[in-house]
Amino acid sequence: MTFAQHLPALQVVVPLVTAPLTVLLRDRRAAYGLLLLAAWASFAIAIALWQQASAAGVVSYAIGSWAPPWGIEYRVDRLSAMVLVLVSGMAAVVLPATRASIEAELPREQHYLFYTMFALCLAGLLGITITGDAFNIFVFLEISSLSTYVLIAMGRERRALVAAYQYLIMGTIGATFIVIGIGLLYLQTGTLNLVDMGHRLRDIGGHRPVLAALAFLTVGLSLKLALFPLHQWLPNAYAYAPSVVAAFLAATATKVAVYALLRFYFSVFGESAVFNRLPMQEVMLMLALGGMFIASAVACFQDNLKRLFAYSSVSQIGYIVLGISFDSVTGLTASIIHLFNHAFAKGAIFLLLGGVAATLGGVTLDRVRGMGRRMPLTAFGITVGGLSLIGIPGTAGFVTKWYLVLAALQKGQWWLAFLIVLSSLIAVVYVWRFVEAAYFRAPAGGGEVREAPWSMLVPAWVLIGAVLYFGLDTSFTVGQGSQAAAALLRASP
Amino acid sequence: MKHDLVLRVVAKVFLPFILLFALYVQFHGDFGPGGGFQAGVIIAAAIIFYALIYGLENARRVVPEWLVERMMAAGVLVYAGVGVAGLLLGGNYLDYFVLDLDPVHGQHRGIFWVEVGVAITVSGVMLKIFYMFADRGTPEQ
Amino acid sequence: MNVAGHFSYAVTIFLMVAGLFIVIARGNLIKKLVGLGIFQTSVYMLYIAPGKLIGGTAPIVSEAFRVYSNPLPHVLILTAIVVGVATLALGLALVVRIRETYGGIEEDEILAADRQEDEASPS
Amino acid sequence: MAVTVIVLARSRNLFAVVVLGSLYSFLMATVLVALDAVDVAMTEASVGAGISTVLLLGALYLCKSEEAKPLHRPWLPLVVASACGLVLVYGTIGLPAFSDPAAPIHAHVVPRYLNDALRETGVPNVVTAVLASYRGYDTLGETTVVFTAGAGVIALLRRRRDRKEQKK
Repeated sequence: MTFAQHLPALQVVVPLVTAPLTVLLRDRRAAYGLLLLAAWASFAIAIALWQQASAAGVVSYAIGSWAPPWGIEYRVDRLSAMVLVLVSGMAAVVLPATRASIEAELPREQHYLFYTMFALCLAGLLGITITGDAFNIFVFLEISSLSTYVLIAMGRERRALVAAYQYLIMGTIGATFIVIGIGLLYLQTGTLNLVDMGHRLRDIGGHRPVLAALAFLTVGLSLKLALFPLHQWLPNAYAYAPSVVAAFLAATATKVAVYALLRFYFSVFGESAVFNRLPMQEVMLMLALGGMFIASAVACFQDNLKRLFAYSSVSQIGYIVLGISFDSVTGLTASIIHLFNHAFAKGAIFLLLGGVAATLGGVTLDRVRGMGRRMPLTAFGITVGGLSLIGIPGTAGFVTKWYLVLAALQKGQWWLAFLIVLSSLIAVVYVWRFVEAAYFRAPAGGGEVREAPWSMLVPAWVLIGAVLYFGLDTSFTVGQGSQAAAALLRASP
Repeated sequence: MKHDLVLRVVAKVFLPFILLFALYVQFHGDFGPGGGFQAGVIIAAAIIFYALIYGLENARRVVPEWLVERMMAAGVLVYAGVGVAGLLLGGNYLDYFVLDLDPVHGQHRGIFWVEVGVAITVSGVMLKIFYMFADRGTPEQ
Repeated sequence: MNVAGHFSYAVTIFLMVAGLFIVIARGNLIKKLVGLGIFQTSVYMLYIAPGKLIGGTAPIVSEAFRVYSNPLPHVLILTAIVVGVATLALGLALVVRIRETYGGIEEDEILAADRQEDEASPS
Repeated sequence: MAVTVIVLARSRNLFAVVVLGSLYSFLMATVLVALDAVDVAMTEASVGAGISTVLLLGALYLCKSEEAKPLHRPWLPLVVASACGLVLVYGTIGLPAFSDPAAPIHAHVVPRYLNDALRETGVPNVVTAVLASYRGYDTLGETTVVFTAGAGVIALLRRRRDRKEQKK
């Protein structure tokens, strides 16, 4: 047994063990250092796993040495390896920024608990991604959700509490729906291992309980990934949570839910069951379009920038679901790339907004007037992120839009391609509102230059750099994304 | 309630039995119903019972807050530690077979420590939550 | 398709509908949490009832018995119960905090308070 | 049990709701014993009727115990909830009937647990064996969930006292 073989277990266990250690230490500096170490370690592990998975196709690890389906299996394939890299990478990048931001926003004795929760949230998200067992998904989903509720409730305003409560109710309903779905599947197949379940379902075919399970899982996961119209929890949660939390969640939490949806659709139910027996394609298409247009339109009327970009998140999730609904390699590729592109852009934007909140005292459009002059780097960063949300050539967002349009054209749906472009125009409106306020209005106070803290600026610009880099050099994201998409469709019965 | 003699005496008599029962549930979990989680809840319930009758301050003296918080973390660490021990001894994560020369004994040992970990965390958390809520109820001195 | 054979599912469904109804319809935050608890409990029945075999006993192996009920759902539901109580504890903690900052635990009151705040300070 | 739930849904006195909830948990535990799930029943009784009730009462003590308003517009929620119920009805019609030994859950994974657990783990209570060994990782997750809740409650409720004092 070599060290490299145990990486799948360590991937989750490292952040998971960090959490109780931070509670034992009860010291914010030690907790911070430990968590930073753990995050970078899990990032390194994720990269190593990704290499293993690209070499071997699938890495399987039997926890407790019980062979699946009796024991719990950890299973890393191309797609899950990519999501692991994304989640742990975002944690590793965002964490350096937390220190300054948390010290500004939270009372002192809560700091170490913040890091505990962050570690748990990270462990939960990684656990959902890596596991090959249906019930294990639920357990880790709950770890990540419970810690998320607490992280959101730690926000400074009292509305953070209400936002967290609403999320708790919605999230628990969603999780219970997922359990019901898993239960129905279990009653049908007698197994909890996802791959095994997929095999046995193929023999059973599109039985009624299977379809009901599909419905429950779809609704439950849609609640978690904030698919329109089940997104009500998201804007408040992002707007009132501490800024770094918003950055981390926007970049990872919904993405992991999308991953779980993909996993269930293509690895368990199989493409044919999802898309041929039920009008899922049409339903998802309508919901995606609804999200893209309505949420974008709502975003245009927000004055609070955090809320504005939170609604924009809902519409961006619409694009991701749209890609899934095409049920083609190109469409799925677009979705998978967009997981990354959107994570980079939104993570950067929320981090920078956190910096804005720390220096200017608020993130309403009034406050950021003249920001272009006072905080040039911050304002420019948000603008680039916004351009990527629109999908301007040269940014990562463009790549996604390109593949989405391509997928639409492949199916001969000209009107859909037109709608995708049209919805981007709405994004122009809300991004322009920020640009106008930041660059074309006189500053409210004095005109002196006062940038956001460096510890927030640097991580954000790393992400902005990623946005620009992947906008120009598409070989990595598109290459990996299309391989993962092809593998998903191939594997699905 | 604090000054009711009958209650205080009855509680004194009962408490050891409740705790004993918790231990029974904990260690008999292999053969009958029960296990770490249930035992943890019973332990916590016993101390909550004590707190209700003898007052929160007395309960705090017996089981101080810092201990409770440490217990929460320690339980998870014990559990995860069993897993890591499996790793170090050459098995997979949470592999109990390698914990002893005889694999079945190893399993037994693994299950035992894991259940201990669960009981510690659960009783710690339940007590902590109770303390927290009770704290809120008492007006500031 | 015999009706008696599906009685346990009917119970599950009834509990689920009732629980979900309480969660959505009631404005009181604590009541919502109780409803959520019932909603989660409905799942227990869904898992455990099909695991029962008539004539079987609890899955504790001994010489005297041959037929046992299915242990796996029991394990899963143990986990689910724990998750449920964890959620409840966290939810109640949030409610207590909300009560302290808003002075009420009715959904409408809180939303109204937020709206007033918005109008008072147009920012 | 059904009656309890209906009364519970209609009652506006939160104290009654909590007591009914506790009663409901006991009934549930009884049903679970009848279904041979002794471990689960024990947990449900101690958690549902014990810990949850204590927590709810604690929270009630801190808040007021009357629900202010009657039902408002109950039709939409009723429709949503019933729709979910209907989907489940639709789904369960195809499921195996109660106590059908040929159902997939009895045939696929479980026989190994029942036949080999004693030999492989030395633990006669199969529930414990599966919980702690075969699916031990789930239980680690479960313990972590409990830990998360504990730490979360600390984070939410601690040391606000000094802030409150400042206000007063």
